Amino acid sequence: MLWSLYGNVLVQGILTGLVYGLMALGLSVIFGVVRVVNFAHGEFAVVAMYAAFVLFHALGLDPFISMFLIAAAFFVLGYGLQRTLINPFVGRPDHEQFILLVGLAIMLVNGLLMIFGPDARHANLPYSFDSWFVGPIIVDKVRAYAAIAALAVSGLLFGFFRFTTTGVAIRACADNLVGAAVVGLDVKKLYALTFGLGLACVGCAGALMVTLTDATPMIAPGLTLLAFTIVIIGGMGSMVGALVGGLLIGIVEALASVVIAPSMKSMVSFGLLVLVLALRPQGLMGKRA
Amino acid sequence: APAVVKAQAQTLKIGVLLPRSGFFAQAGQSMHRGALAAPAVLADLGYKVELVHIDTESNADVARTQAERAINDGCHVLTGAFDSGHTLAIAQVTEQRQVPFVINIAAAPQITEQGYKYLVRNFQTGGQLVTNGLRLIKDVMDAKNVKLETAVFLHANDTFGTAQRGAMDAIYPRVNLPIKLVESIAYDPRAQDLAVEVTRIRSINPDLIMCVTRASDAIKLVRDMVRQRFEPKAIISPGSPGFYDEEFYQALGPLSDFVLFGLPWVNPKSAMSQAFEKSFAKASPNNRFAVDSFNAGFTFEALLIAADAFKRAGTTEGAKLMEAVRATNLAEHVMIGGPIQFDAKGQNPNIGSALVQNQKRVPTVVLPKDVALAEPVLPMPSWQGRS
Amino acid sequence: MTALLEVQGVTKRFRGLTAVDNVTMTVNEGEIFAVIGPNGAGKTTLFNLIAGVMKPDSGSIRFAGERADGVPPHELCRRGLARTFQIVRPFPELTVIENATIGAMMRAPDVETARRAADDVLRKLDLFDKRAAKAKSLTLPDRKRLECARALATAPRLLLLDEVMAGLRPTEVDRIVAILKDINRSGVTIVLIEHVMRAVMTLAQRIHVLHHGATIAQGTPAEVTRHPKVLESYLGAEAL
Amino acid sequence: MNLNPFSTLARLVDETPRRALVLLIGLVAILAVAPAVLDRYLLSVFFLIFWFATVGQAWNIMMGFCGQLSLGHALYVGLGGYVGAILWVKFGISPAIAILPAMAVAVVFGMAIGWLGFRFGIEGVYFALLTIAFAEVARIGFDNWSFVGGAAGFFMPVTAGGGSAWNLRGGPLLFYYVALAMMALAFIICALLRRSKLGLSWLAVREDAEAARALGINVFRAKMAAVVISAAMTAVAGVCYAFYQNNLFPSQTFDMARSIEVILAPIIGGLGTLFGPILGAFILTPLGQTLIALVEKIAGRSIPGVNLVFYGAALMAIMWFSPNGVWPWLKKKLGIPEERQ
Amino acid sequence: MLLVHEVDVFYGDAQALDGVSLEVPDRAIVAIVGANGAGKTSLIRTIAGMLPPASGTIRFKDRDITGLPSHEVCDLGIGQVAEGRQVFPSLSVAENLAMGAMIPRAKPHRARNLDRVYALFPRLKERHGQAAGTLSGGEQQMLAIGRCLMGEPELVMFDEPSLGLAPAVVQEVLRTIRDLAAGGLTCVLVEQNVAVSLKLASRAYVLENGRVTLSGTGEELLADDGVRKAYLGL
Ligand SMILES: Nc1ncnc2c1ncn2[C@@H]1O[C@H](COP(=O)(O)OP(=O)(O)OP(=O)(O)O)[C@@H](O)[C@H]1O
Ligand SMILES: Nc1ncnc2c1ncn2[C@@H]1O[C@H](COP(=O)(O)OP(=O)(O)OP(=O)(O)O)[C@@H](O)[C@H]1O
Ligand SMILES: CC(C)C[C@H](N)C(=O)O
Ligand SMILES: [Mg+2]
Ligand SMILES: [Mg+2]
Repeated sequence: MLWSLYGNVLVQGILTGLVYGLMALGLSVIFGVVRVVNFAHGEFAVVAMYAAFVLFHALGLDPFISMFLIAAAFFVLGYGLQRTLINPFVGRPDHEQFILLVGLAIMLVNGLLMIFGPDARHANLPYSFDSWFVGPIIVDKVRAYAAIAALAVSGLLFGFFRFTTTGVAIRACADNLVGAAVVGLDVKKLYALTFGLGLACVGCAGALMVTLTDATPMIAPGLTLLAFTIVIIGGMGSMVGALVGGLLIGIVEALASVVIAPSMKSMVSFGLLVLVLALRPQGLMGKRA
Repeated sequence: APAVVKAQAQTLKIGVLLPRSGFFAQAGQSMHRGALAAPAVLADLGYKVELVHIDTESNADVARTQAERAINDGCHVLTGAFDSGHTLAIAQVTEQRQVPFVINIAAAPQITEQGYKYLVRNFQTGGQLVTNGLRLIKDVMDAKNVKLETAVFLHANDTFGTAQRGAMDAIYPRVNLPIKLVESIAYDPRAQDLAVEVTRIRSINPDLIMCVTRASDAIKLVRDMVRQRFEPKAIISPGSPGFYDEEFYQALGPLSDFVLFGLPWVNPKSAMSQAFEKSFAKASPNNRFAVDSFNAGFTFEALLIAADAFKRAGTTEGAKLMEAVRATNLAEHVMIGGPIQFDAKGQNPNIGSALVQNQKRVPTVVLPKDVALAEPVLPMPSWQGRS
Repeated sequence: MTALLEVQGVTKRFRGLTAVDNVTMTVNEGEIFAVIGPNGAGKTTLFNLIAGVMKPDSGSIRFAGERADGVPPHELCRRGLARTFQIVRPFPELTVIENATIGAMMRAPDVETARRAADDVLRKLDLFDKRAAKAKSLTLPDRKRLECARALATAPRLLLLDEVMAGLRPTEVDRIVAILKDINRSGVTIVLIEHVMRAVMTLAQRIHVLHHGATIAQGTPAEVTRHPKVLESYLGAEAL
Repeated sequence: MNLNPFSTLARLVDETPRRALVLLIGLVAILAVAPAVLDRYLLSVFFLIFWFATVGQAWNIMMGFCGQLSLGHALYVGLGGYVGAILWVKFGISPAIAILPAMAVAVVFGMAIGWLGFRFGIEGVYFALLTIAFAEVARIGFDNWSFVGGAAGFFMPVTAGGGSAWNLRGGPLLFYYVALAMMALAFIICALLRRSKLGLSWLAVREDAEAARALGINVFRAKMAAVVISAAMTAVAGVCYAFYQNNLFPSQTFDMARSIEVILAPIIGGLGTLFGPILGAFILTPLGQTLIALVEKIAGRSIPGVNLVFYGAALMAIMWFSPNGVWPWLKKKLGIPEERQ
Repeated sequence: MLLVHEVDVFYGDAQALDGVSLEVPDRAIVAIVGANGAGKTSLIRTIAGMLPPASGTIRFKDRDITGLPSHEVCDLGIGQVAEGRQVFPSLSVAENLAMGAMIPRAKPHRARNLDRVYALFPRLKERHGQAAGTLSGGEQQMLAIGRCLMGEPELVMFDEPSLGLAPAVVQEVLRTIRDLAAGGLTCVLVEQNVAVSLKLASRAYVLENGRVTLSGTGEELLADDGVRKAYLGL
């Protein structure tokens, strides 16, 4: 009985953690390359949730499909944002970026409130409530799909960075900015591409999340904080780190709910954060500075 | 110099401070719809009021400064504010400026225990909510002759949820419910889902889940229960929001049916509430009255209390007006319960609770019998095969 | 003469690379000592070890008779060891006087005294007129002198100068040479890293030559310049 | 620090640029008599301005002077507030005395954060996250700590009209002056610190920690001092706030949103400057209030959220056009020189 | 081929270049010598479009390239072997080389150039899968040169290619440069190793404090007393 409880909780933690990991991946990619800390990250995730919600209700598009559209749109959005708004702030002190993006975050949250109102929104798929029962383990269908999709998208992104020359060029920028300029890489364009990719990740993650949980404008700051926690635990700029961090947070929070108390679970993840900062400040997968 | 109150004003100007954006926006906008529908009804009843709608942004600082501004702008009475913290922030102002403050919704018992002289509350305290909620659980078990042997209490670990937990801990042992309370679980109100919590409850497998949730949490709770095929005999809230909000019905469809909640509720058989319903339909054609009736109803009553006091006092002068507010005795009103009256602390002790059940996506009063519109369904039918 | 600084068999490795390789040297109280060597020979690293920025992997360092390896830089500074950075690091947003005052603060009871001490040092280094300018707006020669001034303001017994003359015009080099001599006369021992041989030759009483982290020669300027290894590896890459 | 406060104060006056001084004295004089014409609404707005200026000033010590980005100052606000409130409600201790233990508790937490952060070389965004983590842990801790009411909140009995000023029991006028005094005091403390040895070490650490170390500055100690002083000042403001609101809720006092609110003013005003936090508070609080009223006027009955959209846009615009903050820009406009030496 | 005219460059308020003019003829090796911080690197970065000049003009093959962004300058055929090598440490050798050929002019000739580079530096071929950060200093310098050649440059600016290399390796690197020049590549060579670079160069400039103080053929400067004193320690 007890182990089936732990087993179930563990499975939930892993599946949810992967989706969070995908969201955090976007943040990590942007930070790792552009060195801009996207303090409006959770807000973008919520915008994506609403986008998926709208596409679902207006066109009947399953978020697992509309996620591609949203990712594309977010890519364009990210590209444009970086080119116009963010670029002048590259290389500027953290606090200046912070205010800029906090301003943006406030606008996004309240814009969503004006347009959609405060009610929680959700995409109810025909299989939203289905589950598989594997022995004593229950696996939610959507949660599993979302986790698989998150893994697939992350895999695509890894592939992009490993095997395409543009991907390698972006890594090159992150690795050595002077070197990138020396060989004639168009750094601004690659930055914009990166920001676009980062937002595309959030876009996908948001679309997936709307199948799991409900969108309200107010959850955004919490998601931003969550993404930051994950990324710092995993290692800022490390892509594997983001997924590992997401998994870890998912698992740790889930187990903490059972072992300690549900109301204390985020305390445990902050505890983990502090521990990581003290013992391995570059994050679990981060490179030593 | 502070605005000199024109003592012989013809209409009563009421500042309605509600959290229409920010954290409590969902409830705030629901209450706001009540405020929008109120003036027409009050006019028909011969009351003259002018409302000033103010958004507290779910921020105590804003609530407080805007309360000051509202009084500056000539508001004679304030009403609001849903969250107990914001309510108290406003109470600081009204107390000092000697302007009556009629609380529409806020449950923290301390509000009427701290000695404020310029506020009254036409809402149940947390303790009353729990007491009435538990009594209704007993009633429905008797009425349907269903035995519920074990229960788990699940509550959000936020201001309201924790207050209710406290009340529960104090009251439950005294009410002699024949249900064993196996465990009380507090969940993180900022959590994205309640899957783990449900898994844990499922492993306990109680007959009854009692819960104190917030609007969007109730969805998560039910959704994860369905996904895990966990079917307790009953889900009953002893007095909390969540199960009656539009988003709950939208998100869950047929799965939103048959949960029960014991709350003060609109009396469907009162003439005034029927008039209010009509006005509401006109003012907010896209919203269902049944769904908003809790928030809207109490907001309406707060305005009614103020308007009535003004009529009796014949002045907008704070102290006199407050005197009249305290002397309120309104037999005819919209919510279930006895006449609206206030005790020495400013608390209305006569508010009744109803047991409401979602039936066909409509919150339907099922107990007490005299106001019920339908029979309660218990135990809860399986999640499967609903329509 | 007493030894002020004793470096005993010090080695420092970075991953695979041995940046400083078993270096032993002694600097006497009151002398001007130079460390030379090609780019990347390990000179700056040696300074970092002496100044406490890094810890040697093996070997020991003693300053004024006390153990100095593993002692943090601020503590060494208190004991009388000051250094400049090869890549100048003034506090860019602060004014020249603030920069120097910060240097003087350690020995001063209050800011006012520190400021007066700083003024003296600035005068000595011809920076007094620019005292109100922000450090980031200075030209390179000024910044190099500010770097010196700041180190000097700590009233050190031993001054470590990392290429303070690099990039200066011959006239400016001469000016600094004169200033350094002056400082040395007032009792400050100086160790300098320098590529500008003209300055090294006129200033240094003894020279230590590093190459690939290791000592290849040691002695008076005259001895060192005649040393075949030095000629080959440093001066005489001409032999191509 | 062996400062003779009077001579230092005299020198401070002496060294502050003439126009800035005139501006300052004028401002203080006007604010001191202003309540004669201010209505209660404006008094309450000014309270917020002063309060945010004070906390902003305290935060500025850490970030503006010492370069350590804290995004968790709500922690110190909350700790100060809770200590003050608990001592008053449960033991009847006046807030005038309670500020000492309030500061002490905040300092202990500040030192814990500082020790972790600075010993292990955690910097920038990482340090910021560490501070957030502490604030959040405190929030959750207080949420679950039933002795002080947990998440249900901690309530202080109301004594409207009665009570003495010493116990911070009074109306907005009292709080207006208390907050004004806090703001003025915070300004003077910061001005003195800025010119002290400690202050100069902070600047050195902010600019280049490595170089500072080489000049004999104990960087760890300097950073610790910044956290400690900043935490203590913030805790005092926290006590004041608790008595102003008469109740405390962990979800509000320790909220991340509050931490963010606190740092807006000093950055918008001008990071690392003495006038920045004040100017920032004088811009942002009224801006928020004006937008509420303005949107209400223009849009008839207000649409929830519009004013905040504009507020966010304003933040972005200010950063866009004046990334160093408004004060450095204004200073140039007013012809105030950098600093007289 | 390259004409720099009266260029001023600032870092913030500090001036790094002050009215610098110079000329690089086709197929020549031009040396620029000067002490640390004289502005040599700044000059190269300005030509490469990485630093905006405050005034002055830069022409390449009769085209005004002043103020063009660096990737466009690169695409015109101005390559650079930067100070400190600037390889991408976590990328493999092959990936590093691929990055050299990202500019449009080089893309079509990628395979051919890669063969050439591997022929020039067989060591790189052996190490193609290794992360560049783990290469030895000399290997990294080879990689930097190879990466630059991947971009089909007509003019290559070398910034202290011998920095931090063992004498034997220095010789090898310098020999490579000489061979490349002999093969028709125009070279700008910045070296602290003054004696060597002057010997290689057909024309040389002395930079001091951001100003050109002396210019002439390599031999002329090598014979100049001031130069001998200041830079050769003789
Ligand atoms: N922190 C470090 N990590 C890794 N390698 C380092 C580090 N510091 C120095 N090195 C390496 O150690 C070697 C010696 O460097 P150092 O700076 O001591 O040389 P130097 O003699 O001062 O040269 P220069 O004359 O160019 O200043 C170089 O190869 C350098 O790259
Ligand atoms: N990013 C920068 N910011 C500010 N000043 C700089 C910057 N880069 C270089 N400088 C300054 O500009 C001047 C010229 O530097 P540059 O690097 O061009 O010299 P260099 O001749 O290449 O020196 P080296 O021989 O050391 O490589 C120096 O004073 C240097 O300190
Ligand atoms: C019943 C609830 C709507 C009460 C409200 N949330 C409060 O804080 O008191
Ligand atoms: Mg060096
Ligand atoms: Mg250079």
